[in-house]
Amino acid sequence: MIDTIKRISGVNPRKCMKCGKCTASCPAFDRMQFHPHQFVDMVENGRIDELMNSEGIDFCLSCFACVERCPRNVEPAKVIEAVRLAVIRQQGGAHLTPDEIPALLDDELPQQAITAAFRKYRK
Amino acid sequence: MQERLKQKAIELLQNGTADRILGWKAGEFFYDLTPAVFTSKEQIEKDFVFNVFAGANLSKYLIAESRKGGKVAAFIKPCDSYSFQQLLKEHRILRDNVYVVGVQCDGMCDVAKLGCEGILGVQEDGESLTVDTLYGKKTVKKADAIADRCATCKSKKIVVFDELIGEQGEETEADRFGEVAKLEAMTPEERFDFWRGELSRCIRCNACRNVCPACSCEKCVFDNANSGVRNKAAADSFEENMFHIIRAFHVTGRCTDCGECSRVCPQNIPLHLLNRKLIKDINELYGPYQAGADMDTKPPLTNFTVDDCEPSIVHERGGQ
Amino acid sequence: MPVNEEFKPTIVAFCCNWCSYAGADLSGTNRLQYPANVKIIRIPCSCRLNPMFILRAFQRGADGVILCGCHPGDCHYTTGNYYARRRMTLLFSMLDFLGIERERTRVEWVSAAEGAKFAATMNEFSATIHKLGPNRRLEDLRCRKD
Amino acid sequence: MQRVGVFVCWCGSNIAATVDVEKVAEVLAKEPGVVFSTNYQYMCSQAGQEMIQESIRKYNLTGVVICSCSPRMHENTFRKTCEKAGLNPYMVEIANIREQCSWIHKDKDTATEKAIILGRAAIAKVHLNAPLTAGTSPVKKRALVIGGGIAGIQTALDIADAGFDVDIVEKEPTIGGKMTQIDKTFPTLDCAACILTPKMVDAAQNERIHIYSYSEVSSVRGFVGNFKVTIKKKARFVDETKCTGCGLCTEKCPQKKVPNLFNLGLDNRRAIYIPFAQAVPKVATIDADYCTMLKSGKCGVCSKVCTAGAIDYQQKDAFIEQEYGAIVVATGFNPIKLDKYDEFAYSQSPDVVTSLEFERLMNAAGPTGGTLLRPSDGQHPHTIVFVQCVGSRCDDSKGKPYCSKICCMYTAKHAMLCREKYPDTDVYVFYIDVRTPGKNFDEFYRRAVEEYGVHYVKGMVGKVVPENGKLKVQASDLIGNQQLHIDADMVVLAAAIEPDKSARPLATMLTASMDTNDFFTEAHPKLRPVESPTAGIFLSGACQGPKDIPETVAQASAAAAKVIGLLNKDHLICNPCTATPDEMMCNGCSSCEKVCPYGAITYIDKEFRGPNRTTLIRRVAQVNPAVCQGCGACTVACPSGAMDLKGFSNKQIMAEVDAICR
Repeated sequence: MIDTIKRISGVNPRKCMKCGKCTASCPAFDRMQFHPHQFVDMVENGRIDELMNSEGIDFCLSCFACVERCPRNVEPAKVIEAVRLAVIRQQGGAHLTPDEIPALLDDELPQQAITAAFRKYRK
Repeated sequence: MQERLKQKAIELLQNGTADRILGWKAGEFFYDLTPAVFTSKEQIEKDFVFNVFAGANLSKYLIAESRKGGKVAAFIKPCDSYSFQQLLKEHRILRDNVYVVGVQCDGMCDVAKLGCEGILGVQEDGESLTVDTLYGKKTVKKADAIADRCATCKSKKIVVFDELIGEQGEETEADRFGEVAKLEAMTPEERFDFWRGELSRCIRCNACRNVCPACSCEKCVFDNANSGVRNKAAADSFEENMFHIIRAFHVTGRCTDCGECSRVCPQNIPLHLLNRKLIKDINELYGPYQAGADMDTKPPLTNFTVDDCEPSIVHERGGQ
Repeated sequence: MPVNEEFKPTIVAFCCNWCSYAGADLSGTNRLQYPANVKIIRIPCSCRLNPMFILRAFQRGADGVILCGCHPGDCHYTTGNYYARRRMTLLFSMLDFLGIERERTRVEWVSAAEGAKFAATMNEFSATIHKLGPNRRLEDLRCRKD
Repeated sequence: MQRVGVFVCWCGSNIAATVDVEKVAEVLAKEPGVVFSTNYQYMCSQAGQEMIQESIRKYNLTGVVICSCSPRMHENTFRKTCEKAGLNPYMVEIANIREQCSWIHKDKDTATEKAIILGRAAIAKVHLNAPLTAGTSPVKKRALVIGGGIAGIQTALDIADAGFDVDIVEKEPTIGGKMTQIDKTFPTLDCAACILTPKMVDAAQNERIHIYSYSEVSSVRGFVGNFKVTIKKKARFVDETKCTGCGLCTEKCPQKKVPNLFNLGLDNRRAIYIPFAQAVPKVATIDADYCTMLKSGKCGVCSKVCTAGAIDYQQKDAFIEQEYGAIVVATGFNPIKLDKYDEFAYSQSPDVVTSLEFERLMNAAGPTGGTLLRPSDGQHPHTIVFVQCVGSRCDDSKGKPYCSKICCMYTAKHAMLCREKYPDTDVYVFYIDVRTPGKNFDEFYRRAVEEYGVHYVKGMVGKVVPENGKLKVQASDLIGNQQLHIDADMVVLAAAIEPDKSARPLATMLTASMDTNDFFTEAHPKLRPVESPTAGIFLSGACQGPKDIPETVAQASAAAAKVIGLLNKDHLICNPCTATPDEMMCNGCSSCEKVCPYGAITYIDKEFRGPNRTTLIRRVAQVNPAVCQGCGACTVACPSGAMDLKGFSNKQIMAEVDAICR
C-alpha cells in the first residue's frame, strides 16, 4: 500500500526534513485530524490505514500551499490526493457484479443504463 | 603567354634578380607539365613551357628552393599565391630568397575533358583549342575542357607578388560547395558507401601528400615511428580511411583549396571534397576563413571564441 | 543492424585529469553505477586528445569514444578545452561526412563536482552505443576480437 | 622491455569485496614483462609500501603498476615509495580499480574483468614510460590576498609576520568585510568592532602589507610561484595620499539621498562618503552614480571644503601589474536575495528584516544608534519572531541545498540580546533543527532558552501578512501539534548565505575549480582543506564554504601557513611531464606556439646537417620546461607529430587504447 501511495503521488516521503512549513501554511489546519507533515510521516512509516480512515483527508482543499512552500519539494498535497484515490479504489465492494443484475432489472430501465453501469463500476 | 614568361625568365636571370627560375617543362607527356628549375637562357629557350596544362602549384617547391642559397624566381598563379602566402605564414619559405612573378590565369584544362583519343598536341587559339590527334585535328571549346577545380575557381587575385604578368584579379563568387552539399544531403549509409567506393581505390601512392602545399612536413606522421600510426601502405579499409582522415585533419585551416590532391590522384579519388567539407564547416561555424589570404588572421584550429558551438552541433544541425 | 543479445560495446572515455577524471572518481565515491564496458583513459587536458587516438580506438574495436573535459571557461590550463572543442567539432563533422555514425563520438563537459552527471552521461552513451550495435564502419578486421 | 611489478591493493574490503584481487594479480602476472605480481590488504600502509620497495630491489623492477585507488589519491605516495627504493618516480603507473571499478560495479565477475583490463592498460603504458627528472622554477616572494575581510586580514597579517610582502585587494573602499557590520559575536558576546578594528589597523600599519582598497583583480596569468596579476584600482575621485579622513566633505555634500549600503540601505548617506568611522584606509570615496559634479559638472562642494586638496574629479581607473608567488582567495559571502520567499513578506513590510539588517539595527553605530526600533514607525517592538533556515536546506530549485551553518548561533545571539536589553519583549524562534556543534555553542543556546526565556518552537513559519501595523505570523508548533498565530512587531529572517558574486569570474581567471554552489573546491575535502586543486591558489574563509568567525580565522591562518611554506622555497620542483619537440621533424610552423597558454614555446634558427655535407638552417620549436605545464595542446596542433608530451606520449596513450580495446 505504501508503494501504491508513493507511485500514485510520485512523492518520496524520505525527502521530508520535518520542518513543518507545510503545516504552518495549511489553511485547513483546524479541520484536519492529521496535518500535512504528519501524513507525509505516516506514509513513510506505513500508517496508511489510519490515514485512510481519518476524517481530515476530505478537508484538504488541495490549495497546494504546502507544495508551494515546502523547501524540499516533498509535495504533501499530492500524498493526500493519492490517499483519497486509494480510498476510492478500495470501494470495490460496492461494485455491480453480473449476478446482481437480474434482480435489478425492470422493464422501465433502459438497456443503455445497464451497459453504462457496467462500464462505470467494473472497469 | 608562354613567350612573355620565357622572356621574363631570361631577363630575370640576365639582370641578376635571380640565379634560378622555377617554372614548368614537359613531362612524360606534353600535357603533363612538371615543375622544373632553370639556370640558363639556353635551358629556358629549349624546355620552358607554359600552357593550359600548367596546373602544377609551384609554391611547395620553394620550401626547399628558398633554402638553397642564392635567389630563385618563381611563377605563381593566383591559387598558387594563396598556398605561397600560407607557407610564408608558417615560416616555411624564406621570402627574401624568392622573387615572385605573379601570372594571371584563365583556368587550366583537363586533358580527359578534351574527349579525344590519341592526342599528339594541343594548340591554344583564343577561346578554342585545336587538338591534334592520331585521327586528325579537332576543335574543342576551351570552356568545355576546363578542369573542374578551375570551373569553381575561388579567386583570380594574386595575394603576394613582386611583379605581375597580366592583370590583377578579384575574388570570385563561385559556388565551391555544391558537391559537398550533395553528399551532406545523403543518408550516412549512402555517404559511407560513396566514400568506401572512392577510398577503396586508394593505392597509397602518396601523390596527394607529395603534391599538397599544406602537407609539407619535414617528416610525415605516417613515416614517424613515434607517432604510433606509422604505416607505409594501407593494408585494409581502415587504414585507407585513417590516412585520408588524418591527412584532411592535419591540413584543416591550412588547406587553401588549390585542388592539387585530386588533380594528381592516379585513381581519380575526389580528395578535395574532404578538404572542402572542412572549409565549409569552418566558414559556417567559425566565420569565413581563407587560408593564405593574409599573413595575420589566426588559423581556425589555433584560435577560438568562448561562444564557439559545441561538438554536439554535428548531431543537431540536421541533414541526414 | 541487428542488435546482438551478447553485444557488449567497448567504450573508451578520455577524461581530463582536473575535472572529468575527478568527476569520474566522485561518481565512484558516491557509488553511482555505470556500465563496466566504459574504460577511462586519463589525459592531462581535453586538448591532449589527438584525433589519432580516437581513430586508433575504433581501429582496435572500440564501439564508441567519448571525450570529457572541464566546462568551457573552467579549463585548468585556461584555454585547452576551447581548442579541443573546435578540433572535435571538425573531426566529428568529417567522420559524419564519411558516413561514420555520428552517435559513436561525443564530447561532454563534466566538472569535478559532477559525479552524477558523469555516471548519467556514461549510462546514456552506453545505451546509445548498444542501440547502434557494433562499430563496423571504422574497424580494422585484423584487430577483430573473436 | 621493462621488468614490471604489479601490486594489487584490496583497500580493505573497498576493492576486495567486488574485485577478485587474487585473480587480478594472477592474470596480470602473465602479461608481457611482468616479473612479479601480488596483492595486499593496504598497499598504501607502511607494510604495503615496504613490500613494494623490497620487490623493486629483489626483482630488479624497472616499472611498477599499482592497482588501487584513484591516482589523484595516492599517485604521489607511491611515486615517493618507489623513489626511495631507487626507482625513478615516473616509472610508476596506477590502475584506478577503486573509484572507477569496485565502487561502481556490483557484480564481482564484471568488476574483476574490468580491473584486469585497467591493469593491462597500466602495464602497457609503463612499458613505454621513461625516467623523468623534474626541473625547477624560481618563486616570487610576494603573496596576493583577494578580499579584505577578517579572513583576508588574518591571512595577510600571518604572511607578513613571517617576513613576506603581501598585497590585499579589496573591492570596497575599506577593508573589514562583513564583520564590520556585525554588532556582537557569539558565543562570547564581545563586540565585533572591538576585536576587528585593531586588526584592521595592524594590517594598515604593517610595512609588509599593502592594501589596494576599492580595487579588483582584472587578470591573472602565470602559474604557481610566478603569477602575473593586473589589479584595477577603481577611480574613487579622491587622492588617497592627500585625504586625511577628516570627513568634512561627507558632512557638506549636498547629495543626501544615497542609500547607505554599509547599513544595508536602512538609512542614507552622502554621495561622498567614508563607510564608517573606523574605516581603513580612512579615505573618502565619491559614489559616481550619485555625485552631481560627476554627473552634470555642477557642484564641486567637496572640492571647495577639502583643505587637503584631495578631491580629483578627473581620476581614472588605474591598472597595476604585480608579480606574486601565491594567491589567497578570501572573497567571502553574502546573504541571499529573498525575492523567492515572499511568503515572509520581506518585500511588503520594512519590519521584516534579514539578520544582517537586524545586526545594524542593534549596533550602536547603526542607523538607530543601537536602540532597537521598528524601521516602519520607529516604535519599540514588543513581539519579535525569528525564522531560521530561510533559503537554506532547500531543494536546488528553490534555494540553497546546504546548511548555512552560522544562523542557529547568531539567531540565539539576537534572541538573547533582545531579551537582555528589552526584557518586555516576547521572542520566538522557529527552527527546524538547532545545530550547535562548537566550543561553548550549545551552552550558549541553552542559556538563551533557560536564562533568557526565548521561546524556541520546533516548526516553520508558513506565512507572514502585514495587517494594521502588525505582522500576522502563521506558524506550526510541531511538538504541540498546533498552528500558532502570532501578532508580531518584527520578523527577522535568517537568510541563507552564498559566495560573493565576484567569486565565479575570479575562479575562471585563476582556473580554480568551484562546486555547483559557487564555493571554491578544496584540493582534498579532509586532507587539504585550504588549498585549491590549482597549484599556488589557497582558500581562506567563507569562499570555501559557510563558516563562523573562529573557523574563518583558523582557516585564514592555515592558508597563511601554506603560503609561507610555499614562499619559503627558493625554487619549485616543476612538473616533468612537459612537451618536448623532436627537432628533426619540426617544421617551425608556429602552430604549437599559437595554442600555448603559457608562452612556453619559442623558436630558434638552428643548423642541421643536410645531404652531401651541406648545412641547413631550420626554424625549430623550443619548450621552456619551467613554464610548460604539460597540457598537451601543442601536441595536437603539431601536424607532423614532432611535439610530444612526456608522461602522456602518443605511444603511451595509444598503448592504453590498445590494451583497453584488446
